[in-house]
Amino acid sequence: MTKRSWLKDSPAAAVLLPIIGLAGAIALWWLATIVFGIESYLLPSPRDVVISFMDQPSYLLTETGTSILETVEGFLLAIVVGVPIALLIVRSVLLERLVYPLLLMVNAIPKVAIAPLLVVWMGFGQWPKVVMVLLVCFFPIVISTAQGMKSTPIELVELLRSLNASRTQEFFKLRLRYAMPQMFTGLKVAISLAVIGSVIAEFVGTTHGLGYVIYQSGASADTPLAFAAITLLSILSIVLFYILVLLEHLLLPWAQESR
Amino acid sequence: MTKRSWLKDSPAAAVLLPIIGLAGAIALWWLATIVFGIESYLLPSPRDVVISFMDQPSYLLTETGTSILETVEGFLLAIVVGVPIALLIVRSVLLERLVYPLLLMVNAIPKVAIAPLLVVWMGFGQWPKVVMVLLVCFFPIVISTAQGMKSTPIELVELLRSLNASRTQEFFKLRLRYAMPQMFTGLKVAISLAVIGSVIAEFVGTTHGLGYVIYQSGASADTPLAFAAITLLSILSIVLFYILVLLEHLLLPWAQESR
Amino acid sequence: NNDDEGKQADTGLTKVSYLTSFNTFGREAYAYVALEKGYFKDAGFDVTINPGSGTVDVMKLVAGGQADYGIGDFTGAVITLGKQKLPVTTVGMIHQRSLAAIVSLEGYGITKPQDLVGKSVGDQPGSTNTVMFPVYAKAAKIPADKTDFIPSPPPALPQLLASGKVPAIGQFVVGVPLVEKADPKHRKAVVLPYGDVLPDLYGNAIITRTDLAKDHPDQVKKFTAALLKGLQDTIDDPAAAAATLKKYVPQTDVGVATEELKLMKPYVKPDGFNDPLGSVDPQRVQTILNLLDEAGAIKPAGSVKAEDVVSADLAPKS
Amino acid sequence: MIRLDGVGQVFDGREGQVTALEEIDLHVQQNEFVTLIGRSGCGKSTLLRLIAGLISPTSGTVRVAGDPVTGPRRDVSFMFQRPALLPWRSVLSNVMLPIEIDGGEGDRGKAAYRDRAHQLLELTGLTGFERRLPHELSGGMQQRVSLCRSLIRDPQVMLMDEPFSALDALTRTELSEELQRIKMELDTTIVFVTHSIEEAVLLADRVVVLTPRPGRLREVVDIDIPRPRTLGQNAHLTEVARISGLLHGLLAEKVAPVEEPAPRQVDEVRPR
Amino acid sequence: MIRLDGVGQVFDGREGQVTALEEIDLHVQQNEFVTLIGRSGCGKSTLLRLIAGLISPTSGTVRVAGDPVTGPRRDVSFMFQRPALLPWRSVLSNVMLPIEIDGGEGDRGKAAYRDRAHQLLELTGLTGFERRLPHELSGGMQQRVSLCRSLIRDPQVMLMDEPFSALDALTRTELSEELQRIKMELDTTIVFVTHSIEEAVLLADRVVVLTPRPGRLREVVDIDIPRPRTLGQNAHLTEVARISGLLHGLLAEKVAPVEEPAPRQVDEVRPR
Ligand SMILES: Nc1ncnc2c1ncn2[C@@H]1O[C@H](COP(=O)(O)OP(=O)(O)OP(=O)(O)O)[C@@H](O)[C@H]1O
Ligand SMILES: Nc1ncnc2c1ncn2[C@@H]1O[C@H](COP(=O)(O)OP(=O)(O)OP(=O)(O)O)[C@@H](O)[C@H]1O
Ligand SMILES: [Mg+2]
Ligand SMILES: [Mg+2]
Repeated sequence: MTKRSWLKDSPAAAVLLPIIGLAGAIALWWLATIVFGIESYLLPSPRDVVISFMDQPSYLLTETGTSILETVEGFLLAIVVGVPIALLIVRSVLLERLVYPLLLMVNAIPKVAIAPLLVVWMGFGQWPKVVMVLLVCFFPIVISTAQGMKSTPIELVELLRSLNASRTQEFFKLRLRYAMPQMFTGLKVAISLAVIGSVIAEFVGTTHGLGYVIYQSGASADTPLAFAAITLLSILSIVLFYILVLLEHLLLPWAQESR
Repeated sequence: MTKRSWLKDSPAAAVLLPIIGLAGAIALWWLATIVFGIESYLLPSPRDVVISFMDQPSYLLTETGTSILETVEGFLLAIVVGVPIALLIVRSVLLERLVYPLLLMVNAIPKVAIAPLLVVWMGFGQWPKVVMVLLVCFFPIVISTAQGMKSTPIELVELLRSLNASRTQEFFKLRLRYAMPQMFTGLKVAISLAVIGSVIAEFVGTTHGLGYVIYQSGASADTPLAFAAITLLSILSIVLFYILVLLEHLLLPWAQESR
Repeated sequence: NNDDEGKQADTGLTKVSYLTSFNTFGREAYAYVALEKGYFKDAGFDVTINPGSGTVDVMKLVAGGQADYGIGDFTGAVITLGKQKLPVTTVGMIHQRSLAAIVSLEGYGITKPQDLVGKSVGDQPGSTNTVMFPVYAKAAKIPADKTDFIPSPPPALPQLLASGKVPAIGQFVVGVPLVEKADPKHRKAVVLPYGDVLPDLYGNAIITRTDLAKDHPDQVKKFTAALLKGLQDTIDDPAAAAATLKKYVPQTDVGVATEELKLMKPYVKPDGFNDPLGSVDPQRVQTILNLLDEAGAIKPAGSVKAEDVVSADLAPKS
Repeated sequence: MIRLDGVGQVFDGREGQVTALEEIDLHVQQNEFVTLIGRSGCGKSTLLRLIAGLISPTSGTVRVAGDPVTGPRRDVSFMFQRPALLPWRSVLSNVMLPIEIDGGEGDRGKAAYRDRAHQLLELTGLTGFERRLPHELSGGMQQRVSLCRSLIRDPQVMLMDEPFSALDALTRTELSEELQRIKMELDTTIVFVTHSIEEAVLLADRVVVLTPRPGRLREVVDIDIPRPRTLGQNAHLTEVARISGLLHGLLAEKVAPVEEPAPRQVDEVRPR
Repeated sequence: MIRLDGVGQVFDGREGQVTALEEIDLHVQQNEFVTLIGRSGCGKSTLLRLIAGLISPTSGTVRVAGDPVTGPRRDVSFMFQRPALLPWRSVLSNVMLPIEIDGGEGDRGKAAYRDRAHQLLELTGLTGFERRLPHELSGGMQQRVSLCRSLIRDPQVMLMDEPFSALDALTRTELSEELQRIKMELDTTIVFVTHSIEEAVLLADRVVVLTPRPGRLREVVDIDIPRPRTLGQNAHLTEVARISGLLHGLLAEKVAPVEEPAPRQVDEVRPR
């Protein structure tokens, strides 16, 4: 009982246990490379990866910065684009019926396949990267926001109606706010996708960002460098995820209790 | 009122409207290629795409078959792997704390980057493709199943406990069943990802599947063929999605009403 | 969508964007050398270098106006133009001989073209090596359909070869150092260059838009000259060129890059080649077209004319 | 104050038409307290929604203060079974919601309403809780906030749809007493739906009994027990009990007890 | 049948310890009907859970049929406020759930229980609904299914935690009458928690009143109104009303009416 609740409640456990988990996984990985004598070009050991990182830390961090920028820009853009679409979907059955399969279809397109096309269309600047991130992550945002708005309890909707609230008020004072917890679920799914989107975009037509590093190092058979970049990406992704978790706690204190 | 409810309720509208939506989108696309005089190597018109498909329909359908097979195999495998992981997560806070960041991390890895590695590790057979599909789509399955099991109402859990049910009974007679609607939400997200996963995997080390067709046609400047394949993929993805919707309706009649 | 020729920066330099043929390997160093040494600036250009991702993509990007100049394999360009009339032309050669080759490692039992029969070769779909293989097979007198090409992404090729997943890969000659570096057992590479049996093939060419070539021939000539000057410096001092590249692309392995550039030299300026760097021989272009016609790589045969693919008058001449 | 003439309401359900109400004639005086009882599904909520202008009748007319009802009115407030508080708003800002929705009161007006809100919160014993979020309150306190909210616009008419049914017996009695006090102070007209016969009798000047399928007026019973009435140890108890018994009989009349209607499927809620 | 001696229960809440129950001594006879009333949060549910063996007391002992309680028992059944039906199971299979959980009855045993289930469904007027899913039933019918489920094992003791509080007045009365009939037929001992004083009086042989913070026994009141009792137009009404008034007074004693406890935060539910 006491042990259980320590694991459950102490903030130290909430931070320590995940770290222990990660450390354990890294140890296993290391062990595997040693026990099976795996060559580093097949699967570099954690040590190779760290060495590879220490070789040029500032370079790698700069490229991480580039990727972060694209990810965050595209992610914000996806919110800006996705929420109004969700609004439209919720507002009218007609629009939902018309638009939904289109959304599904766009979502179904393998984004890697169109990365080169985006460059052909939009050139070498930041745009194709940001747009790729947008494309990759706007779907879950739209769906979860729409779902959240639709699940607004009928009693609250009736309340606003009985107060003779306008449609706009209904949406902005009620539905959008109500949808926020579900929206955050969508955002948390979207953020990992956003990171991956930036990587895919950086495979093509740029010399910056972790995606480029991965592609380039793959091409020059530098697997440890590729893994260093992948590791940085994973860390980036996890950090962004937990930033969202934090934001959720701060912005939606009322939501945590009504789970 | 009558019009609204027709849009909402008639089964004809449920089928017709999405089709109208798609048709409208295709018309817009067509119009754009004509009005702006876009070259087909930049953006082929729907007509080019259809011609390209009619050129070799049986070949393209065969390749679609290959992709379907990989997608479905990987998807089923993801369920087989994901559900037990979700069980473990729900069963113990300790395990959840340990495992969750790992899952996040695996999810954060850009799968495109490791597609070549999978081939290097596992050769040219079906395996790397199936594993890729698995990797790409198991995360949403795990998360949604776990979330569903956790959201089992306390009163039902207490009921089973008051009947002195064993842990196993609690999981299989109650939680897993209760989680199924949420699990389906996860499956619906996962299926699009699974399709994309098979494409990514087919970029590497195979001469079959729609992914290969896209890669190959991209490399030989046959953009209409690439779009034909992408279109097939989108259709495939939508069809699989609606199969899941149908399954959900058939398997979970009780879930539809309690939305 | 091509108003770039008018784009004058404050400095009075013409803004120009340039695409490497594929990524930023050592073999692409010459553009960076020309940039670093100010050759472009002296010629009145402000050049941005972007990494390309293969001949076809480069052609599309140039045709679509996203880049003004790009590097792509000449043969690949010809075949692509046979399929799709993109508004691009070539205005000079980087490599006087083709770098395309099949590469294997010692111990895989491949030492001559005949050994390829019944083997599989890993290569990027649509690469020059894949596309030209029938032509090569014909010249080497082996059956073209007895060798399987397994599509693999370029980054994975060295690992696939090293791990023995495939006994051979399509690779440019200059890629050999990379292949050897990727092999943890440090085996020597076995190289079967296409140029051995097809001496007429060119390697990479400078690609630009047709209208740019037509409307601003002087500008094109000046750019080509500056780029080739960088190429000259590069083959004269590969180590320095590799170091320059490292400046722009930090994760360059200078050793490998130097090695690549040394290997590249005889292809840029073969023994007994005394014309200026980059020059084009219309005679050879016609030979190549004939070869491709015969091999069925251009359909219908004869549909591509020399003037469709080269603007010979813009290339450097002796 | 409220006048219904030959009001009927037919819904287009998924399985054909449902006649929810038929031929309802009802006249509620200014400052009268009318309670509405009837089996589940007999149309009580529908009746309130008609008066509130949330739906319009398929036949007959509904008037409030002499004017035909065409939509929600500022001087009619609605209170629901569940508190229906916006979970992200503090108590005070939940109470102020109707004012915010009205908008254009100007700053002076808003300040005046804020004072009124504090006054109402004090009246209902919520002083000190203004900044709390709803989930930090008990059910009874939440329902009090909801009551304050429905009073903030000084409504002429209050429509209450089972407002206390989710509360425990004691809290319920307390709030009932409070409601009677407020009503006397503010001179409002109240139509109150309840499941509890006892509550109906305790509160009402008149009790209206509806019968189901289709919903019709079965009986209107005048209650002339003197106010204030309570359930404590006093004389009203037996009076209330007697009338309750009577109403009980009325309700239980010719009712097939086995099959009750399944809960109405709430349509996916969508904006108009 | 049930015997509590000096039972106390202290919870480790997030903000320190909460004493839910203190020094409870209670003896319930075989075939006795005891109802439990008290303010929200006074420990009624906790007391039932202790008897059910869902939690064990921090002090004192709980005995059922003479044996100290260590966990849930086959002969003790628990019925909750909400029907708690598994939504994917038909009515019949919901009723059979306890038997299924027990497992090892062998096929013959199961068939016997199936007959028993049909019998119970008939008793509660649910014949013909065996194959329906819960969402196809009304709230009252669902609660009847839940009642059948809690009777399927022929329990010696039935613990009921506000089983009828979500139902409307009439359905509630009907089920109350049914429960009395079943109890007389089956000879079970019942401990019944309710929010409604009236219901407590109507059903009980003895009413137990708990006071909150910490939960203690305030009073045990014997009800000697003859059975069967109903709320219809008959003589029990005034009797029930009198006792109700008394209990009302007991409950309202020294209660600060303003702050009630916020609803208990239900922990994320996890398996043991
Ligand atoms: N929007 C609607 N569409 C179709 N039928 C409706 C609608 N609203 C109500 N009904 C039907 O009208 C009848 C009366 O419903 P109403 O909600 O007014 O009953 P009620 O007396 O308030 O019931 P309860 O006591 O359960 O709240 C019911 O049969 C219900 O199914
Ligand atoms: N698991 C628990 N952890 C901490 N505190 C608890 C727990 N269970 C109950 N409590 C506390 O014990 C007290 C009694 O709770 P209990 O649920 O028994 O009250 P109750 O009389 O059933 O209330 P209600 O009428 O609202 O159902 C409350 O203060 C509650 O907050
Ligand atoms: Mg109602
Ligand atoms: Mg309780």
